[in-house]
Amino acid sequence: MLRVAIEVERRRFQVAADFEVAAGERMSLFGPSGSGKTTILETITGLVRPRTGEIRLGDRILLRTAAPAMDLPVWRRRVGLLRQNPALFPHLSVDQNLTYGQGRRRAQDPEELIRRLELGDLGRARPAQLSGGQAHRVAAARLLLADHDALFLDEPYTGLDRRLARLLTDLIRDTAERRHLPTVMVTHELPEAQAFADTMAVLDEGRVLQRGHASEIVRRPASRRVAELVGYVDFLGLPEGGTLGLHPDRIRPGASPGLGRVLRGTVRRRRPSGAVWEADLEVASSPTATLTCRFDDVPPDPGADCEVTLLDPPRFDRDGKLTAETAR
Amino acid sequence: MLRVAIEVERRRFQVAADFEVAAGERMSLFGPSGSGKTTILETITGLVRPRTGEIRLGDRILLRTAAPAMDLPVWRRRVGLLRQNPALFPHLSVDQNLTYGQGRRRAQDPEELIRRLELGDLGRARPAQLSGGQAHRVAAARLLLADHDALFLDEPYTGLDRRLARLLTDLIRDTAERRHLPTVMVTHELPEAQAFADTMAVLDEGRVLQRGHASEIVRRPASRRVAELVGYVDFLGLPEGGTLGLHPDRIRPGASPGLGRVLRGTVRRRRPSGAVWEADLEVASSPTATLTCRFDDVPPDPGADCEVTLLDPPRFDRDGKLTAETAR
Amino acid sequence: MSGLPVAAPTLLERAGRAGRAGSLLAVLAAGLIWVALLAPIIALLLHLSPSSIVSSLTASGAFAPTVISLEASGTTVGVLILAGTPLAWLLAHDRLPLPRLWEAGLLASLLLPPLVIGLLLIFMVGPLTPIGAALSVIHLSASNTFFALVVAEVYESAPYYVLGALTAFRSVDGRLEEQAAILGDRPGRAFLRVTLPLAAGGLAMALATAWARSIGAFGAVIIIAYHPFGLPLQIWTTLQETGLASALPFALVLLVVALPLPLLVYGWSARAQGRDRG
Amino acid sequence: MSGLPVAAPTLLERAGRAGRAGSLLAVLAAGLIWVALLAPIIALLLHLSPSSIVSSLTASGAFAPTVISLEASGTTVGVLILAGTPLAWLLAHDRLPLPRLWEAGLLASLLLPPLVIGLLLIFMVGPLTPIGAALSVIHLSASNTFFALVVAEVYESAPYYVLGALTAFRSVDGRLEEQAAILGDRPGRAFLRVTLPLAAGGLAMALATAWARSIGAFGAVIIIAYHPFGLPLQIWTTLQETGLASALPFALVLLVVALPLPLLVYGWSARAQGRDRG
Amino acid sequence: GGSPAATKPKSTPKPSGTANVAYAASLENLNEKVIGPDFTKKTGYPYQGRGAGSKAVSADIASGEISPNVFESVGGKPIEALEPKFTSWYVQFAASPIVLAYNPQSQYASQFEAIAKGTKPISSLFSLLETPGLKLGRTDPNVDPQGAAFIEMLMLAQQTYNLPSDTVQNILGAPASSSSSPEIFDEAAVLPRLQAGQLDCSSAYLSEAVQLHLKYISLPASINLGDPSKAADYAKATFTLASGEAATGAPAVIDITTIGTTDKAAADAFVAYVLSSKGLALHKQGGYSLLKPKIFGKKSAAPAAVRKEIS
Ligand SMILES: Nc1ncnc2c1ncn2[C@@H]1O[C@H](COP(=O)(O)OP(=O)(O)OP(=O)(O)O)[C@@H](O)[C@H]1O
Ligand SMILES: Nc1ncnc2c1ncn2[C@@H]1O[C@H](COP(=O)(O)OP(=O)(O)OP(=O)(O)O)[C@@H](O)[C@H]1O
Ligand SMILES: [Mg+2]
Ligand SMILES: [Mg+2]
Repeated sequence: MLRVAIEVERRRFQVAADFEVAAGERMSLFGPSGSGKTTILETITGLVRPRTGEIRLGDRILLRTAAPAMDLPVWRRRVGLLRQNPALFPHLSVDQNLTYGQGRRRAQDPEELIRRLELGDLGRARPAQLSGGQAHRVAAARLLLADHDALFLDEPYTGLDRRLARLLTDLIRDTAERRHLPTVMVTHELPEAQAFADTMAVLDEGRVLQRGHASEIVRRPASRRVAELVGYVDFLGLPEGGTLGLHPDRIRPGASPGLGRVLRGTVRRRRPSGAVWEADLEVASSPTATLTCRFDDVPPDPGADCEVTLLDPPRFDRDGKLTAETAR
Repeated sequence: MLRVAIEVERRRFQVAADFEVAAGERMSLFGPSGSGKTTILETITGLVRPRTGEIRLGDRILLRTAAPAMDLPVWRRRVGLLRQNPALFPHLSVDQNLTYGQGRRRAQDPEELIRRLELGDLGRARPAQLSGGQAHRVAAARLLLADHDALFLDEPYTGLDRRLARLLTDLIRDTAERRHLPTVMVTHELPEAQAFADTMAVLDEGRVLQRGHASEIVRRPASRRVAELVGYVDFLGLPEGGTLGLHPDRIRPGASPGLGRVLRGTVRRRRPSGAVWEADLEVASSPTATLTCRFDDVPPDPGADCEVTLLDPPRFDRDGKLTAETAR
Repeated sequence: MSGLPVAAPTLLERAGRAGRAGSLLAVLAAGLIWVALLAPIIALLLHLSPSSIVSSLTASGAFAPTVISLEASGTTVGVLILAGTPLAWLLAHDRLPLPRLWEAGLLASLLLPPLVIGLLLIFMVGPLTPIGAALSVIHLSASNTFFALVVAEVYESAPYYVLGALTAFRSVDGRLEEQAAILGDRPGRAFLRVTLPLAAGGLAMALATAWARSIGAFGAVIIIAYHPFGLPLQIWTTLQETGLASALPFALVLLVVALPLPLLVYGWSARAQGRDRG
Repeated sequence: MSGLPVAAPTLLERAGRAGRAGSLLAVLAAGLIWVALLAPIIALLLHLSPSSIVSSLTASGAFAPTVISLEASGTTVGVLILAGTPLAWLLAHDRLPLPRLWEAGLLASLLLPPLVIGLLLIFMVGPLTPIGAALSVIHLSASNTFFALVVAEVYESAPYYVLGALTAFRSVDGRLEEQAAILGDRPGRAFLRVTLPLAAGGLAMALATAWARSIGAFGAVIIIAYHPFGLPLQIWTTLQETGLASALPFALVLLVVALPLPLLVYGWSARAQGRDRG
Repeated sequence: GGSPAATKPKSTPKPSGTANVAYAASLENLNEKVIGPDFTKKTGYPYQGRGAGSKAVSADIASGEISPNVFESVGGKPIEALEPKFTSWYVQFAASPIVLAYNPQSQYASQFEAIAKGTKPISSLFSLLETPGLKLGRTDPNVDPQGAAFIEMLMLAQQTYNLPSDTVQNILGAPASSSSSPEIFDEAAVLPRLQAGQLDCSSAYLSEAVQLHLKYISLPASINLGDPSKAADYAKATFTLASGEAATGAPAVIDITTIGTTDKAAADAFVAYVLSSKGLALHKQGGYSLLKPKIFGKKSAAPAAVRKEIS
C-alpha cells in the first residue's frame, strides 16, 4: 500500500496531493498539461523534494518532513518510474539498457517481455538508432524488468500506436497484478486510462478534484471542470438554470426519446473522425450553444437541421457542481 | 510544392518514399512505430542523408544525389521540423526559445500564438522548469514563429490532452493555410490526423502502402495491413474466402439488417472505454473470431449472447487485398 | 547543462537520516583533499610578512613584469581563441578526415616539456633559421622580444586549450545544434548562440588552464624570451638575486593578478549555462 | 554523447556543392594550425640523427630515468584518481556548500607556477618542518626521494586533473544519473556504470593533461626532488653537462614512452561513449 | 680600461648584428639582468644570452648545435677545447671563490659564526661538517662545476689541515662521483632551501653569498679555488666523475672569448664592454673578485678593442 500526503512548491502553484493506492490497485492520474502529475510521481520517487509531507510504501517510510525526519534516497525507495523522456543510456546497447536494473531477484522473464513489446531485433542497436516509439518501449521494458515495490508510468504511450499502446497496457497490468504492486499511470488518453486502471484521480492546478472509479468519474464528473478534463467538450445552458455536460461519445444522432433528452439543431460543420464522422451542431436552445456529435455515416449537409439524443448527460449547478438529479 | 523521392538506409530496412505535397496541402503520415516516418522528415530537413534521391521544394533543389549533385545544408533548406524530442535550448528562457528562429520576416504574431497555446505565464521560466506538455508546446510555438517554406510535425501531440491537441491542430492549420505551406504531420491518433490533414500516407517498414484522402483510407484500406494500421483491430474470416475488417467504431450493437451484415456472438469481456463501454464478443462464425464492439451503456453480462451489425466493413481477399465488392 | 527538474536542495536537506553521516564524511574528506591541494597557497600566505610584500613590490621595476605578464598572456589567450577554437570545433564535429591522427598530434604536443619546447623553438625561429630570417625581414625577432615571449607562451599553453575546447564542444548535445540549424542558423550563428553557451563550462576550464599555463610559462620563456621580463622570470631572477624572501611576494602578485580572469570566465560559464548555483 | 540519429557522413559527402569549397578551406586552415602546433615536434624529429639517438639512449644510466618517470607519474596519476575524482564528483553534483569558493581555490592552485610550488613545498614538507618531522618518524623524507618526486608531481598536476574531472562530470546529463538511481543503483554503482562512461571524454582529457603535467613536471621537481632522476631532469642535466645533442633524444624518449597512455585513454573514452568514429 | 663609450667604433654609425652570448649558468643573473641591458644601452648592439654548463656550451658549439659569437666560461678548459677552430685566445678577468653559507637559525649557527669570525680555527669547520644529522647542501659534481669545486675544496682542506683521511668521505656521505646523495640539490634549489631554513649550511660561490646576503664562512685562498696563482696547488685535488672523467681542481675563474665571425663587431664590442671599467665594476658588484685581465693563447688573435681595454 502506498500512502502519499505531500505539498510541493512549483513555479506558479503548490501541488498538494493526498491519496492512497492499495497494493495491486491500478490508479490513473488524469489532468491537463502542467497540472502537477509528473511532480507527484517524481516526489514519490525521490527526485523532487516536497516542502512538507509524508510518503509510505508498505511498512517503509520513504519520506517524512515532520520529526523524526526521514528522506530515503532514490535508490533505496524501490519505486519504479517511467519518465516522459525515455532517458536510455546512450553508451549501452538496447540489451544492456534492458537488463540495467535487473537485480538478483528476477522480476520478469526478459524474453517474454521483449517479444511482447516487439523489441526482438533491436538488442544490439544503440539508443541513437532507435525511433521515438522504440526508445519509449525499451524504457518501459527496462522498468518492468527491474525489481520495484511500486510502479509509476508517466505517459507510457508516447509515440506508440494504438496497437502497441494496448500491448503495453496489458503488459503493465499483468506485471502489476502478478507482483501485486500499487501502480499509478499518467496518461491523456481516457480510454487507455480506463483500460488500465481501477481507479482514477483527476488533477488540476496541483489539486485532486475527484477520485474514484474511472467510469463513475466519466459518467458523473463532480464538477464542470472535471467534466471538461475528461472529455466533455460542450456545455448546454438550461433555461431552468445550470448546465448540461455534453460528451461527443454520448450524443446519438436521431430522436430516441426513450433514451434521453432530444435536441434539435442545425449542422454547421462536419468532418471525418477515425472511422466515423463528427458534426458541429448549433442548438436552438435559449443561450445558443454548439455541440459535437458523432455520426456513423456522412452527417446531413451543413445548414440542414437534425435531431440528436443526449444519453444521460450530467447536470451542473450555477457553481459548476454536479447536481444529484440527472437531466433525462 | 514539395517533391520527395528518396531511399534511406536504416538499421533493418530501407526507407523508400516517393510523394508530393502541394503548397497549402496538409498531409498526414501514418504508420506504426519504427516504420520510417521520422526518417523521411529528417531526410527532407537535411538531418539524415539518403543513399539516393532528390528533394525539391518550390523551385529549389534541396538535395540531388545524381549529377549534378547538390546537398543544401539544413539551415539553407528553410524546412521547419518539430521533432519528437522538443530540444528546447536549456540555457535560454522560454521567451528566448520562442523567438529563437524569428527572422526579419515575422512569420506570425507571437502574442497570439502564445495566448492560443496557453503559454502566457511561462515566458521567464527555464526549460528545466516546464512540464512535458509545456515543453512540447513551446517547441511547437517556436517552430511556428520561425519563417519556413514547409512545415513538418513529428508527433506534435506528445504530452498534450485532447483539448490542447485540438488547439494546436487549429493553430498549425491556420499557419499552413495562411502561409500556403506544404505541411506534413506524423501522428498515431487517427482522429487528430483527420482533423488536421487533407491527405494521408500510410507507411509500413519504410514503404508507402497507401496514399489518398484520409476518410477514404479509413473506409477502404487498400490492404489488410493498412486496415490494421488505421485501427481495424479484428478480422473475420468469411466462409466464402477472404476476410472482413472490423473497426470498433463501425460495429453497432443490436440487429439493424438495413444497415449491414448482422452477427451473433457471446460476450466474453466488457470494460468502460471513455464515455462508453467496450465488449469483446466471440463470434460463432466458422473460424471462431473475436471482435470488439462499443456500447453506449453497460453491455450484456459476460456469457450472454448478443447481436451486432457491421457497418459497411471492407473485405479483403486471400492475399489481403481489398476486393471491389463490399460485404453488405 | 543538466535539465533535471529538481530544485537544488541544500546539502542537509538532501541527505536523509541514514545518508547524513555519509554526506558529512564526504564533505570532510573532500575538504581535506581540497586543503591539501591548497596547502602551497596557504604556505605562501603564512610565509609572507606584510613588510616583505611591501618592500618587494615597491622595489624599482617590480611593476613592469606584472604589466608584461598580463599583456603577453592576454595576447596569447587571444591567439589561442582565434586559432585554437576553430580547430577544436572542426575536430569535435568530425569535420576532419582521420580525427584520431589529429588527436594524437595534440596529445603529443601536450607531452613536450616546456624546456624542450624552448630549445626546439630556437631551432625553429632562432635568428639563424629560415623562419627567423623571414621574421627579421618584417622587423620581428623571436628572441628576447615581446613577440618571442608570446610565441613561447602560445606553445606552452596551446595543447591545453585546444584539447579542452575540443572536449567542451564534444559534450554539447548535437541535437541542439541541429535544432538551431532547423531554425535557420548558419553554423557561425549556431556556434555563438548554442554551442558556445552550452560548452561554456568546458571552455571556461580550457581558458583558465591556458591562461594559467601562459601567465606562469617559464621553461620555454627563459630560453627564448629572457626579456622582456614577465612575472615568472621576475620570481626566478629575484630568487637568484635577492633570495626567497623577496621572490615569493611576486608569486602572490601572480596569483592576485591572474585569478580574476579565470574567476570571471567561470562566472560567465555558470551564467551562460543558466546554472544558478550558490 | 550526442544522440543524433545521423549516420556519420564523410567530409565530402556532407559538404554540398556550395559548401565543399568552404569545407576544404576549413580543413586547410585547421591543418595549418595543427602543423604549427606540432612544429616543435617536427623540429625535434628533424634534428635528431639516428646515431645521436642511439648513442644517447645507450649511454649508461639512460634507461633508469625512463623507468623512474613512468613509475612516479603512474603513482601520481593513481593518487590523483583516488583523491581527485571524489572531490570533483562532489563539486560537480553540488554536494558541497559554497561551491564557488571551492572552485576559486582550485583555480588559484592552478595559477601557482611549478617553480613556486617547489619553493613552497620546501616550507611545507622540508625536513625541519612539522610535516617533515612527522614524515621522518615513518622514515619518509620529502626531499630527494621517490616520495618527494611524487609529491612534486602531484602538486604540479592536481589542479589540472580536478578541474578537468569536475568539468567532465558536469557535462553528464543529470537525468541519466537519476535514471540509474531509479533502477536501483547506489551512487557508487551509478558512478561506475553511467557517470564514468558518459564523462569519459572529459576524463580522458583530464587524465591526459594530468599525465602530461606529471611526466613532464620540472619546476617543482627540480627543487624538492633532484633525484631520483626522471626524464625531465635527465634532459636538464644532460643539457647542462653534455649539451643539446645528447639532451634532445631524451625529449623523444619522453614523447614515446608518455604517449601510449593518453592514446589508450582517448581510445577508451571513445569506446565507453559508444562513439565509433574513423 | 677606457670608457665603454670610447670603445664604440665611431666608424660604424649604426651598430648592426647581435651580441649572442653563451655563458656558464652561474653568470645568468648578472648577464641577463645587468650586463646585457647595460651593454645594449651603452653600445646600441642588441644582446642575446643563453646559459648552461660551460662544458655543455663548449660541446654544443663544437657540434654546431648553437652558434653564439661570445662565450664566457668558468675555467679556460672549455674554451681551449674549441681552439683553434672557433677561437684561439681568451681573457681571464674575474674569480669566484667557494664559500660555505650557513643558516643563522641552525642549531649549529653559533659554531659556524665562531668560525666565520675567526674565534675558532677553520680546520674545525670540517669536523663540524662531519656531524651526523647536520644538513649540508651542495650541487651535483657531475653537472655543476660548483659541485665538483666543493669536493675539490674539501680534498684540499683535508690535505692542508692534515685532517683524518676519511673526512671528505664522511662529509659527502656518498662517493664523490655520486649524483644522488641526499645532500645534492639543483643549483636553483640549494640556496632557497638554505633560506627556507631547511639546511644548516650549503656550498656557495662568494658571488651568490654576497648577492643573497647570506651568512657565510670565507675559506682561505689555499683551498677556495679563487686564486689563479695557486692553480698548481689546486690541481692536486682530483677525483673521478660518474662519466669516468677526472675532475681536477682548477681556479674558478671567468674566461671570455669571441667565437667565429658572425656579427664580429657586436661580439668584440661585448667582450670590450665586459672588460671595460664599467663592466668590471658591475662584476665586482655582483660578488665576483676581480683579477687583472690577462690574455691566454694567441694574444695577437684577440681583437684590437679587447687588447685596448687590457693594456
Ligand atoms: N540513426 C539510425 N541509424 C540506423 N537506423 C536507424 C537510425 N534511427 C532509426 N533507425 C531505424 O530506422 C527505422 C525507422 O525509424 P524512424 O525513427 O524513422 O521511425 P518512426 O516511424 O519515426 O517511428 P516512431 O513512431 O517510433 O517514432 C527504425 O526501425 C529504427 O530502428
Ligand atoms: N523544476 C521545476 N521547478 C519549478 N516548477 C516546475 C518545475 N518543473 C515543473 N514545474 C511547474 O510545475 C507545474 C507542474 O509540472 P508537472 O511537470 O508536474 O506537470 P504535468 O502534470 O506532468 O504536465 P504534462 O502533462 O505537461 O507533463 C507546471 O506548471 C510546471 O511549469
Ligand atoms: Mg508530466
Ligand atoms: Mg519517429
